[in-house]
Amino acid sequence: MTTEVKAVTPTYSEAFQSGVREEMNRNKKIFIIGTDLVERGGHFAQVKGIAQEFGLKQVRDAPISEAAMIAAGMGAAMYGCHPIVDLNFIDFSLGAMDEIINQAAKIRFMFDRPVPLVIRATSGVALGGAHHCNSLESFFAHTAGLSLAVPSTPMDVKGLIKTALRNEDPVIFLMHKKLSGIRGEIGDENYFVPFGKAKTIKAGKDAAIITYGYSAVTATKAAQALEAEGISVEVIDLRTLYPIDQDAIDAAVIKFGRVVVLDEAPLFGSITAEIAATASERNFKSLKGPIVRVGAVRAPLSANPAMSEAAIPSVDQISKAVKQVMSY
Amino acid sequence: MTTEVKAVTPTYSEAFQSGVREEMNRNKKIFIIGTDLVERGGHFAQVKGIAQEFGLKQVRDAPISEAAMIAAGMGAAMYGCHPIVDLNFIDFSLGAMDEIINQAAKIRFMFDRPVPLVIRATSGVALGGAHHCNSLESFFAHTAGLSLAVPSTPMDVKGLIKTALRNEDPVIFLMHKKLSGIRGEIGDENYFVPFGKAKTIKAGKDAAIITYGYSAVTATKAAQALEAEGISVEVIDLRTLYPIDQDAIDAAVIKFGRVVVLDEAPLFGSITAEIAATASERNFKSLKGPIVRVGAVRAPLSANPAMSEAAIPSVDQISKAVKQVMSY
Amino acid sequence: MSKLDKSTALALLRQMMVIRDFEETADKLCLRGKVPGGMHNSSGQEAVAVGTLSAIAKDDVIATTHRSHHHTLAKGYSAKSVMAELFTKSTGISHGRGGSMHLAEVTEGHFGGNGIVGAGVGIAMGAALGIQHIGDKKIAVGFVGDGGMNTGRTWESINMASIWKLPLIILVDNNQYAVETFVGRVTGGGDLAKRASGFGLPAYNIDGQDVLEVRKYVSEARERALAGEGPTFINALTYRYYGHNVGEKGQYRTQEEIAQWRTTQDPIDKFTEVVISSGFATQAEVEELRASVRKEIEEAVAFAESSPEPEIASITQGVDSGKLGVQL
Amino acid sequence: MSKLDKSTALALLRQMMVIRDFEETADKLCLRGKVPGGMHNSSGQEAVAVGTLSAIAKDDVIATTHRSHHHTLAKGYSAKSVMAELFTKSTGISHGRGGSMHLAEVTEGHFGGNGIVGAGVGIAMGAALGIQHIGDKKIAVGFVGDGGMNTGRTWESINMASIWKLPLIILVDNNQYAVETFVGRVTGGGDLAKRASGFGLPAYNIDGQDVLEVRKYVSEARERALAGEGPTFINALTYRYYGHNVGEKGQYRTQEEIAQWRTTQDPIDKFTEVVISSGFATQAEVEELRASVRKEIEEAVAFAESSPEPEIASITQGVDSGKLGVQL
Ligand SMILES: Cc1ncc(C[n+]2csc(CCOP(=O)(O)OP(=O)(O)O)c2C)c(N)n1
Ligand SMILES: Cc1ncc(C[n+]2csc(CCOP(=O)(O)OP(=O)(O)O)c2C)c(N)n1
Ligand SMILES: [Mg+2]
Ligand SMILES: [Mg+2]
Repeated sequence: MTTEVKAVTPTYSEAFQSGVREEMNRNKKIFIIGTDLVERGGHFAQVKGIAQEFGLKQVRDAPISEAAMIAAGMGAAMYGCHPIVDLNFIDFSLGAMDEIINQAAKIRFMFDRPVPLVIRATSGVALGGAHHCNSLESFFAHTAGLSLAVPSTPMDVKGLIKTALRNEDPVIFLMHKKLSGIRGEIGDENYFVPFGKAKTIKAGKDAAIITYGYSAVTATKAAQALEAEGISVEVIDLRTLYPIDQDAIDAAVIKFGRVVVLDEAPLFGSITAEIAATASERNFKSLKGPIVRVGAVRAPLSANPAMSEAAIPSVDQISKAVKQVMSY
Repeated sequence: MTTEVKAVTPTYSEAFQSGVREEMNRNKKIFIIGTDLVERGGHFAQVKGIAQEFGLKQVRDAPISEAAMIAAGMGAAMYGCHPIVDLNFIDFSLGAMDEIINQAAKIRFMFDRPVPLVIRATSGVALGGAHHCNSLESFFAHTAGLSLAVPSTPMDVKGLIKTALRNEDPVIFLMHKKLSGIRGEIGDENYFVPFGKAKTIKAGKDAAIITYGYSAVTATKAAQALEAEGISVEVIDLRTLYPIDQDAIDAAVIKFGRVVVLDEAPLFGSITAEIAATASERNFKSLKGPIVRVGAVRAPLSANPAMSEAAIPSVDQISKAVKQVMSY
Repeated sequence: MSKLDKSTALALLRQMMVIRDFEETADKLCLRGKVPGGMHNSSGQEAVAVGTLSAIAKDDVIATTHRSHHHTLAKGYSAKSVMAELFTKSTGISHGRGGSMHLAEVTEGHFGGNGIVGAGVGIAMGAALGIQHIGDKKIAVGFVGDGGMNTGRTWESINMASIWKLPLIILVDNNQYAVETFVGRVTGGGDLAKRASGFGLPAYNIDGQDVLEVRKYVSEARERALAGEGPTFINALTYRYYGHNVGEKGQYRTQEEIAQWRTTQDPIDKFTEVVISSGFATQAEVEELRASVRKEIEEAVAFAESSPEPEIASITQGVDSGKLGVQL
Repeated sequence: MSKLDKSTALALLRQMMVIRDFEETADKLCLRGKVPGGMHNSSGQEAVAVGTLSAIAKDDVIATTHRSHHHTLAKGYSAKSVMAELFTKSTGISHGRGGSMHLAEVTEGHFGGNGIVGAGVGIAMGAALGIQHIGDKKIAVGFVGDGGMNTGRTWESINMASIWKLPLIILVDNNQYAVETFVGRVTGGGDLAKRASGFGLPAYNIDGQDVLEVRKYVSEARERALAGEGPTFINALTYRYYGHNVGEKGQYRTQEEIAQWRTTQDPIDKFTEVVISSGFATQAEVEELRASVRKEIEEAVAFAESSPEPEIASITQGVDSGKLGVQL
C-alpha cells in the first residue's frame, strides 16, 4: 500500500526560482545581481538557494548602488550575457532611471545591439509606506524599448520569466508584494507564457474588468460578489503591459460594450488611461457607455494600513464601477 | 516731436528671466542652482545676467550632480528657501528621479511641510537625438505631489513662473527647446497665470484640438490649414498638465463632441491618454465619435533631423485627425 | 567642548537607556503585530545617536535613514510620539502617515527618516544650503549607514557640501552591515574616512561606542561648520544587536560576534562605568535611572495603544497646497 | 610595453593628426550646418585617445562620452564612417540614428558615446563584468570627463569594479572644463586620483599631452586587469582648444591660457619632436604624413556629403525584437 502525498504547489516566489533555475541550467550567460541574494535569497526568497546551486559567479551580492547595478547588467547584456538585476523594490529603480529609460531602453534602436536584461522587482501597494509602494508601471510602459511583465499567478511568473530569458529585450519584471506567498501550479520546463497575451481568469457574460497584478485578485473577488447579484463579469488579466494584448482588449469591448479598467496606481495618468483611451478610440461604436477606470487616489501612500488600503480600489469600488457600466 | 521706438518683444527665455528677476527682487529666498548659469546664463540664456545682478549667492554654478542639485533644492526648500533648480534638459532629471518622485513630491503629504521648489528644464523634441529629447510629461503628471507647467508663449512663461514662485508646491517647469527664441508680449509685474487654467489660442466652431507646448504651434498651423478647407478648429493650450483644466476639457467635449488630443510624446501611455480617457468618461454622451489622439511613434528619437521630425506629429497628421473627428 | 559635568553625564546615559528600552520594547511589540510594516531596531547604536545629537543645538537640522528611532529620540522627541508613530497612530510624530521609517518634524529641524538608502545626506546637505543662504547660525547633520556609503548620490552631496563649504556633518552610523551584507564585502578601499577625504573635507573614523568620543568629534565639526569652514565627515563604528528588520536572524554573522560586541563594546555599559567611576552616580542610582526610563517607555506604549487611528478620510489631504490654481 | 619602434611611432603620430584634422574640418562643416545638433570638438585631447586606444587590443571594449570622435577614430574606425555619422547619414557608424554624441559599433567593442554625462563608465563596467563572467581575455575602458567625475553613478561603478576586481580602466579625459566650469571650482579635494584611491583601486594623475605616458599607464593597467587584479583609475590632464560645443566661445578662460596650452603643450607637436629626434621621420616626412591625412579627411567629407540619408520609414524599426510575443 502506498501513501499518496499531496504535493504542495509552489509559491509565486518559488515559481520565479523555478523558471530562473531551468533557464540558468541551459544558459550559463544568465546571472543575477542584487542586494542580499546569496544567503538570504532576496527579500522575497525569489532566488533562494540559487547561489548555493550555481555558485557565486552566477549570483552576485551588490553594494547598494542601483544605478551601477543596472549599468552592470546593461553593459554585460551588451557584451553577450543575459543578466537579471534584482532591484528588490521597484521604488529603487528611481535611483537608476537614466540607466533604464535613457540607456538600456534605447541601445537596440540606436546601436542595433540587443540588451538581453531582466530587471526584476517587487511592486504594488502593501505595507511599507510612501517610499516602498510606488506604482511605476506607466513610466516603463510609456518607454519605447522596454517590455513589462506584471504576472498575478505562479504559473504566469514562471512562464513569463522563462520567455523573458529566452529573448533578447530588456524586460521589467514586476512581482506584486501581496502575491509573494500565494501558491499554484506552475508549468514544466517547456511551458512558456508569451508576452502580450492576456488571460481570461474568470469568464462572464455581461461586462469585463481589464486589469493585472494584485488587482486581478480584487477584481475576481468583486466579480464573485457581483455573481450573487446576478451580474456576470469577465475578468481579464493582461499579464504584460507592454506588449499589451490589444486584441483581447478590443474583443472585450466588442463583446460586452461595458468595460472597467482597473489597477492600483494613482488614477491620473496611470496605464489604465492608455488602455481606456485606445480601446475607446478603436471600438467606440461597440461601447454602450464610457469605459470606467478605477485606480488609487492621487496621494502618496501612508504607513497606516487602513489609510494605505483605503487609497487603492476596494472590492466595493470595483463592484460599483461594474454596476455603473451595467447601467448603460 | 518724439520718435516712437517700436520695442522688440522679449523672447520665451527672456520672459523667464523677467519673471524670475521680479520675484527675486521681492523674495531673497529665491535662488537658482544649475550648471553653467553664472557666466553663460544657462544653455538657453534663461537666466542670463541674473548672477551679475543678484550676486553669486543667488545663482550657483553646480557640479554635474543632478541628484545632489535636486536634493540641495529640496532640503533648502524644506528649510524655508524657494530654490529654482535648473536641470538644463529634462532628460537629466532621470538622474534625480528618486529625489523628485520619491522625496520632493511626497514630503508635504508625509511631513506636513511644503517644498517650495521649482525644477526648470527644457523639454521637447528638437535636434540632439535620443538622450536629449525624452518627453517625460506623463511621469511627472502621474506623480502625486507634483505640479507641471508647459508654457507655449512668453506671456505664459512669465505668468506661470511668477505663480510658481509665489506658491509653495514643487513645480516642474518645462520650456520647449523649439520655443526658446520666439518673441511675444509679457505681462507686467502683477500679471500671473494660474495653474490649471487652459487658454483658447484659436477659437473655432467645429472641433477642438487640446494640446500644450510646441504642439500648440503645430496645432495652430493645422487649424489654419483646415480653415482654408472650411473646417473651423478651436485650439486649446492647457498650459499646465497638473493641475489640469478639466473644466475647459469638459467644455470642449460638450461644445464640439469632436476632439483631438495632441502632444509629441510617444503615444502609448502619454498624458494624452489621461486627457482622452477622462474626457470620454465624463462626457461620453456629448461625443459624436471617439476622441482621437495624436502623438509620436514608439521609438527613441534619431539624430537625423528628418527622422526625428517624422517621429512626431506633423501638420498633416493633425489635420487628418481633425478630419476624422469631423467625419462622425 | 567643556569638561563632562554630572547633569550632562546623567542626561547622556539616560538618553541611551531610553533608546535601548524603546527599541527592545518596540521590537517585541512589532513581533506581536503592533508596528505595521516592521521596524529597524537600533539597539547597540545608542552612542552614535546620543553623542551626535547632544553635541548639536536643538534647532540644528538632521535628516536620517530607515533606522532612525535613536536619532529621533536623541533629538528630543518623546518616546510617546515616536512609539505612536510606529503604531501609525494619529498622535505619532508623523500622524501615522510615515511609520517607523518616516519620523519627522520639519519645523523643528527633523527633516525625516527615509525609506531610501542614501537620501538623507542629500536632504541634510540641502538644509545646510538653506542655512547658509539665509545666514542662520545652525548646522545640519545627515545620517547614513555603511550601506548607504555606496550610493552615488551620497557622494554627489558630499562633494557639493565640500565645494560650497556648507555647514554639514555627514555622520556614518556604521553598524557594519547592510541587511546581511558585511561592509567589508562591498566597500572598495575599506576606509571610509579616506574615501571622504578624497572629496576635500576633514574626515574621521571614530569609535561609535564611545558617546563622549562621538560627542567630541561632532562638537568640533559643528564649530568648524559655524565658522564657515564647511562640512566634516565622521564615520562612527558601531554594531547592531538585532536583525536588520524585526524578527530577522540569518547566518551572515556569528552569535559569537554579536556576543563579543554586546559584552565588551556595549555603549551603555561603557558609559555607565564612566559615570560611576567619575562619581556622578552610584550603581543604585543608575538602576533608579533605568527604572524611570522603564516607566517612560511603558507610558509611551500605553499612549500609543490608546491613541486613535488617523482619519481615513484624510488620505488625500495635504498632497499639495491647492493654491497654484488661484489667480494672484 | 616594448620600446617605441618606428612604425608604432608613425602610427601614433598619424592617428593624432587624423583626429586633429577630422575635428577641425568637422568644426567648420558644423558651423556651415552640416552636423545636425552640433558637435564637441576634441582638438587638443588627441594624446589621451591615441595613447589609450593604442595600448589596448582591437576587441577590447570602450564606452565613452558626448565628446568621443577622438576615441572612436583611435579605436580604428574610419574617418568616413565617423564623418558620415556626424552628418547623420545612413552610412554613418550608427546609421544616422546616433549622430556626433552616439558613435558606436557594439559588436566590435565600441559600446558607444553617450548624451548623458557619467553614463559611459557604468556601461564599460558592465562590459567588464560580462568579460569576467564569460572568462574572456579582454578589458573595458570607460572614458569620462572631469565634469563627469561629480556624477554619483560614476563612483558607484568605480566601487563595483573595485570590489569585484573587474577588468576595467576608468580613463578621465580631463580637459579641465565642463562646458564653462573649471574643474577646480566644482571638484572637492581637487585631486581625482586621490579621490579614486579611496575606493580601493590604483589611481594615477598623468600627463594627458604625452601620448607615450598615456600609452604606458594604460598598458600597465591592462596587464593588471588581465591578470585578475582589477580596475585602474587614470586621470589624464589635457586641454580642449575649442568651445564646449562648436561655435561657443565664452569668457570663462583667457585667450592666453588657450595659447599657452596650444604652443607649449600640444600633444601632436610634442610627439612630432620625439618622432624626429628619435630619427623615425624627417620634418619633410612628417609633412607628407600630414598631407596624406588631409587627403583622408577630404575623402571622408566627400563620402559623408554624398552618402544617402537614412530611410525615414525606418524610424520605428529596431526598437525591440518583436519576439517576446511569440509562443515558445
Ligand atoms: C536605494 C535603496 N536600495 C535598497 C534599499 C533596501 N534596503 C533598506 S535598508 C538596506 C540596508 C541599509 O544598510 P545601511 O545603510 O548600512 O543601514 P543600516 O540598515 O545598517 O542601518 C537596504 C539594502 C533601500 N531602502 N533603498
Ligand atoms: C547628466 C547630464 N548632465 C548634464 C549634461 C549637459 N552637459 C553635456 S556635456 C557637459 C559637460 C561635461 O563636462 P566633462 O565631463 O568635463 O566633459 P567634456 O565636455 O569636457 O569633454 C554637460 C554639463 C549632460 N549631458 N548629462
Ligand atoms: Mg549598516
Ligand atoms: Mg571636461
